[in-house]
Amino acid sequence: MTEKQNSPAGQEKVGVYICHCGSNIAGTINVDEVSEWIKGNPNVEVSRNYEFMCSSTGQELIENDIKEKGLTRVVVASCSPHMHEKTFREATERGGLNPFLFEMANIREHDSWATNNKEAATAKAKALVNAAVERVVHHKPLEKIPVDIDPKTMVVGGGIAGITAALELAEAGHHVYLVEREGTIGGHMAQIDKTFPTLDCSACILTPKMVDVGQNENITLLSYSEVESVDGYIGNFNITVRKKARCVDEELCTSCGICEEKCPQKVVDNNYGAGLSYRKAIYRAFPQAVPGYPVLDKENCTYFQTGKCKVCEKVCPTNAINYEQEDQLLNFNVGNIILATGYDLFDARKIPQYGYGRLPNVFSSLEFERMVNASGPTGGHILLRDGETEPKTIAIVHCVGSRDQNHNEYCSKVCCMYSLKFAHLVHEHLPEAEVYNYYIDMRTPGKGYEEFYHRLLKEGTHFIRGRVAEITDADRKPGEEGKLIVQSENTLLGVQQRNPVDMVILSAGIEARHDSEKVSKLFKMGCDYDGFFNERHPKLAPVSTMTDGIFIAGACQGPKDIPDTVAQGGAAASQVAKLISQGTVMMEPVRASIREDECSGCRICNNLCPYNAIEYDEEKKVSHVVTALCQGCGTCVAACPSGVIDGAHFTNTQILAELEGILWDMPTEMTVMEEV
Amino acid sequence: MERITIDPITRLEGHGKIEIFLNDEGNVENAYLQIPELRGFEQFSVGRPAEEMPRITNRICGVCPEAHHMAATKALDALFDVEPSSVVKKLRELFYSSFYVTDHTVHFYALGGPDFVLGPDANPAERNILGVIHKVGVDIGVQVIECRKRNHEVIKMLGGRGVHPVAGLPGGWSKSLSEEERDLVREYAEKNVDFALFSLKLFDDLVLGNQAYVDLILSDTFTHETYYMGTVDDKNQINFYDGLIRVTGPDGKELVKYPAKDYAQHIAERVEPWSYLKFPYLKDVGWKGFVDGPDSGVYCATPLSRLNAADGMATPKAQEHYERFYETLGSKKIDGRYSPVHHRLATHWARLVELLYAAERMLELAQDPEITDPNVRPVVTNTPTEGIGSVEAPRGTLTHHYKTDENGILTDVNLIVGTTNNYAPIAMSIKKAAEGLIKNGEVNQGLLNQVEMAFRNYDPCMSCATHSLPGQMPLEVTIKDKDGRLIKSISQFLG
Amino acid sequence: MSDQFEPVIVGFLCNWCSYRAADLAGTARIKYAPNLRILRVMCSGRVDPQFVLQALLNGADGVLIAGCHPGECHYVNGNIKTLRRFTLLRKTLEQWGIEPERVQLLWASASEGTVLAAAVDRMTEQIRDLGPLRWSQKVLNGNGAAHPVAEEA
Amino acid sequence: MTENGKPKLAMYWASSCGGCEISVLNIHEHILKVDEVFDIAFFPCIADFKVKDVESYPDGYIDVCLFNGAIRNSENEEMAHLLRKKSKVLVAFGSCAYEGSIPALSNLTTKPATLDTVYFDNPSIDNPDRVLPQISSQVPEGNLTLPEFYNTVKSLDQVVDVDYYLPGCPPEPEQIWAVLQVVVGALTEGQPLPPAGAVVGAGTTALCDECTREKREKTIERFYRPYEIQPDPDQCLLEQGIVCLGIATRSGCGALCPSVGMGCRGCYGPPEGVYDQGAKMLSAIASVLDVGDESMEEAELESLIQDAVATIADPSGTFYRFSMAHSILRRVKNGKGAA
Repeated sequence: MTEKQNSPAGQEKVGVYICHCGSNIAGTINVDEVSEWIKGNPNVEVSRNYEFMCSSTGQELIENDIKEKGLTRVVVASCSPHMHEKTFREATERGGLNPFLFEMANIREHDSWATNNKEAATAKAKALVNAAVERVVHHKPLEKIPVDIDPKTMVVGGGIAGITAALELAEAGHHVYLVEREGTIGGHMAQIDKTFPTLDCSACILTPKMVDVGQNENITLLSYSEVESVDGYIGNFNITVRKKARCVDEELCTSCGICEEKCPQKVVDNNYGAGLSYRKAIYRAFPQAVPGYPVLDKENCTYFQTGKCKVCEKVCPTNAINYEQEDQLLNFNVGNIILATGYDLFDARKIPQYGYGRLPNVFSSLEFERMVNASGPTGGHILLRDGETEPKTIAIVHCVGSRDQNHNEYCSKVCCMYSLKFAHLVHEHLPEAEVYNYYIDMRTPGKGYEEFYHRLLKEGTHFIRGRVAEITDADRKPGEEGKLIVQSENTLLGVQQRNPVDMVILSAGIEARHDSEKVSKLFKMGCDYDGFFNERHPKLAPVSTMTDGIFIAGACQGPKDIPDTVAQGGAAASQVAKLISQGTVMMEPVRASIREDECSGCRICNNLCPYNAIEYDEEKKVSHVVTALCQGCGTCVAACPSGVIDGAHFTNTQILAELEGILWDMPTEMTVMEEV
Repeated sequence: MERITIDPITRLEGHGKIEIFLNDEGNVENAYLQIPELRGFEQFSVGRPAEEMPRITNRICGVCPEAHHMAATKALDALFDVEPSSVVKKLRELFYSSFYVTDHTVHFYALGGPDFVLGPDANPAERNILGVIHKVGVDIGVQVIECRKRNHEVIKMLGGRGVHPVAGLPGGWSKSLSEEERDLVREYAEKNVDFALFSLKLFDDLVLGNQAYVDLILSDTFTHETYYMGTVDDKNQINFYDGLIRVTGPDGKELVKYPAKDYAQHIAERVEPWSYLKFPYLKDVGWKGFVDGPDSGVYCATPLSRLNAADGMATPKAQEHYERFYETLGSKKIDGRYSPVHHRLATHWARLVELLYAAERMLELAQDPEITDPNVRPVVTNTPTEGIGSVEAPRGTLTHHYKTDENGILTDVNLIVGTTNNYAPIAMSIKKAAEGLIKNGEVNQGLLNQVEMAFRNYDPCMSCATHSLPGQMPLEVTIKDKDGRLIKSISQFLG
Repeated sequence: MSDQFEPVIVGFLCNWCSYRAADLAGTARIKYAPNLRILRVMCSGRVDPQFVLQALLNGADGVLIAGCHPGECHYVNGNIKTLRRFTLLRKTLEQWGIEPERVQLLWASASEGTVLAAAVDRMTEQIRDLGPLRWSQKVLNGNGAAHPVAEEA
Repeated sequence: MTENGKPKLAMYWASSCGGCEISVLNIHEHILKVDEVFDIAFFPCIADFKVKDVESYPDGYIDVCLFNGAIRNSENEEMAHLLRKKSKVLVAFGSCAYEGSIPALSNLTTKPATLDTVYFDNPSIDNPDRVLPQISSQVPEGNLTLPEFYNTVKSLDQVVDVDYYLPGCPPEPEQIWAVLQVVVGALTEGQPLPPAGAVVGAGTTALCDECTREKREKTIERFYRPYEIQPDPDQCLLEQGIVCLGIATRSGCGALCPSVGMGCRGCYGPPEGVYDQGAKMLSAIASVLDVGDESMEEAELESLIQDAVATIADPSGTFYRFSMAHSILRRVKNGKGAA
């Protein structure tokens, strides 16, 4: 281990290519000096520097040198390997070398862009380039590992994103398991009345798609179900789903709805109904629910609570009610997974000074959505909490919980638009009413959005720029009695304002699902600080994740409006379709392997692997790695006390050689002096 | 002033060096025994977990690792304040007795034996174990090898390893004895007793039967009247594993008898700039330099010392030979105790008496019905603080002293090892032998034999003391004149 | 460069979080101490304690191990193993008198370029205050180096 | 080879305990065979030779030199150079010569600390004038000299080139005899020797290979000191929380210590694929420390792991019990190791 790692002079012929990246690198690093200096390394055959190595001419340099100068190894010093490692591996391969006989030195992101000190940057570049050369000498040719793709797919979440993704795949002829936590698919969109900016009826465009899902034979719809466990890897996931007992036999139920009608137990509908309406103990969230089978809510069912009733059983014409029904665990394989688990709405109670939950006539945006919905609790009439008075003045507060240091720093993206939609709906339902929109900035990016804003300006909505400080019922001036006073600054006028109104609507922001972290662990992928799932690349791979074979769509990735969500659902579906049509994927050969003849069978490594890729052979009394399961993290390699696990492309020798090379300027020879 | 360097192999050899200075008349002015090596166990053990000490300190000496292992284990008993169960004590003593048999055997046949078997004047090249075998016959040589073999088998069985045992635990022992194993050990113990008796017979025939040897033993050159130290049981009989430390004077009277934990009240160690080894002496008497007599705190801890410090042996056959030992060497009984024997060369005989005792004791324990009780590893929960443990190593009383923090991590370690006790007496014996022989600058071959014998009867384990091998030092004497020009060089193998 | 002591720090950064954090720091043109020299490992769990010791022997003044935050590991919990090992390694290095500032563990997610840059600046300053380590010269100074027998010996 | 055609054998101890010699004697009757096959050229423990003789030998005169003991002082080092020069094959015999062994625990402290403790601070010391042993000191009759005590213990291969390593503290007699037979075969019948630099007289895998205790997946919540627990007689000690270095130790002894219920302390050094035994041991057992998971708060996670790690007493002195001198960093930066 302490032996010099670099191989003897001339054992390999390494070509070194230093990229200027225009002035990005050359502006800070003396590329001539570095490429000249590295020629001193005994294994370096060619050393060049070029303006743009990633350009076709740059890549040709590599290909030609391999062919003409017989290079056996290639090093490119340029940007991050996350940017161009693939590019240069391919160039190396075109030149006739195994692509893994290539190594990259990151002298842009990690060096030229990180300092202004040219001298230090150049010295650091030397270390990084030398490290790459010392390392690449020890590289071994590797072959990518083919993995077959199971054409079946699981989509998690039956909102518009999941529905879209499921249908795209199903219509392409691929089987889909659609898993939905609630009794029906539809998600948030099903609760909405109209959609901005076109104001077409949400239900009218959503329900046909829901029906398609229910009818498509390529889709196995698992509603009222949750994913229990996920094992395996791209192409070969094994899934276990818990299908919760809804106490209704889906084989027998005809969705006639008599049970729901006759059920004596009313329950406040806090979910779909936003707490403004009632449902029964056995119910469907809404008439167009898919699937149509009701769900029996045991917590509120008289029979389950008192042991008496059984009305639904009596009235059911097909004896579909089954109180003994138990949760089922379903197990199946899929090749890919799309997560479309949606979002939670910000709970306005978290901002006490806005009075939601305390002041009756402060409404949440969801409550208002339900209220203006023709099929909603008030049949579409806008009324105060008393259920009869029509408000004359209405304040709509934007950015509730969004763009707020105390809550969510990010912009929820949709609130401005739906607040404008609310204003419009008020004008439509109550032409006499005055509407005040309190906004910080008006954010209307999107096709037809800004136009919609102008339309509202014409409709006479009052726009007040300023964050609302407080909403109170404590009147101080005449005219404030019995009103809600909206206290805010008008930043355009630079004055404090007290505005007495009858009704306040809080436009709550979008949050990640409360359990998104749990879900991200279940699927072995990351989520960010706010709980939204991490995409593989914010621009270039927005629906992929760090885990191959797992994709994300819709608001679970970040706040989105319906068009973006639908687009992502489609995008995720096409990513999966691509893999299915490929049939197999080639996986990075960065994998661990155990030299069984040297393994002592100590079993230290056995339960270190999160993918259970290490198995113990009771016969031979040694352990071995299941290559397809191994993801190549190298944790077991570092742990093995016998040093008999090799991590391909990250072997001890390679890393130690790199280490030796990166510290090339550190004196290691020991001074020969007698100690005293 | 002329100087004689008796240098093991040469100045480069690591493990003990004698410098003799002659005055202008060419007579001995002074002699120094230098110990040129130190390993620093007392410091690098600090910071280690106390329970590891039996497995660390046995590396002080590969010749008697069992002694260090045992002293350390007993120090742990005290440190954790746990009284070992009787089976644990018996198991440890069984193990320890077996070790004594092999250790004393090696010394008598390989180290001490040659002096008598082959005679002081025999050719140095012959004076080794192989020489002995040729003289007394291969079958005896094989017996010696067999004896080592069977006892090392017992050591490995009970201690886990043939050299550097591992089984010692505070209040316990990690290995119990099965019935099958016991049968084997009993058989071996019986063989040991026979072998010990045979060895004593051999000593009778070869030494006591030879008046020249007897005279040599009784000669003044090999006599020092010092204090003697040894561990005794409640009957003041010799015990190697446990008991009180008893010190008797040149006149045979008991000076003091104390438990090991009080060692620091009775023993102190001096430092000289010319040696890495320290010089222990009796505090109760005081340091008067390298001299003997009742006023000098110099004491001796050898087989001879143990016999002198005790009232007798705890086993019948050994007791017989104990009495014969004193009677033969002309010791008188004063109020029931034999007066001490001061003749250093008698140590070889005393060693054989101990060999017999060890063998008999081993047999007693092997026959003990309790010895196969499997419960030998108690769980210890006490918080450690300070502990002192001691045993009789073949080469002298061995004391380990530990202090720890509340987690049992060592903070202070003090070790007084067997041979160290005898550092001063050995130096004195060397000087006396030199004085007896070097007259007017005349040095002859005899000097080396004499010095060698004076030295070796202590069986000085420089492994213990300074970490080289026991007494097996090729000596070279170079005599130079004032200008350092070589006058004479004689050499031969010591041990 | 000025004459002040410039520490050399070796960084083992995980491919998915910390290496990307360093990429991001660069892309965002955050300027930080040029004293960190980065090696890429797929997961901080790949960092064998032998690498850390070898880096110190080879002359590094400090070693930085960086990985994803617990719970964000691309390999589920490789970084938990890293934390366990690091905790025990630090305890060992303490016994060896190696200041804790010299070997540090950092959690930096792909979005935390600023966190990484700040950590490098901080660590560079800490080690600059401690002074060079340069093990083989300053600590071993000849120990273990073969040299001829002194003639007079 | 010599006039009588017998190969020349030498055995020397530097800073050692003599256990290696005892282990050689423990080949018992075979020792006579050794005496028969070899000509002893230098063997302080059984024959009379002087360094003068060795110095007078032509270079490479000794066919095989078994060198045991660590390099603790200037004398040890000088002898190492002399014997290297005079020997065809130099074997680092035993743990001390191979990797420092117990004496190299001294590399966890410093020379001044050692001298203070040994000569000033012990409870039984009587040294009012604070006398320390001197490399050269004057006595009334003349001058006396001592070798220099080093600050750092070195392995043999850190001062001279070594041909073979024979591990163990001490090496097991069976292994010694096996190696001697190979050497004899090579010297007398020209059979091939192992490749230079090889570790001989031991296996290549880790000790678990030889250990008969039953092994399961390792998940350890805390560690126990050997006196804190009565281990199951058949199950892997490490799984029971008893620190056992077997997983990171070369096989060859037959797993003696675990067979009597004590954890291996690693005296056979690291297995073939490992350089730094302690670091590997550390990495392995920390990895299987079954505390904390990714769902926890970072602070909670760290404190849980801290507590579990705290149950491992003295990692340096335990994981590097025998290999400190041969570890990557070889010694501590200062005396803290002993504090």
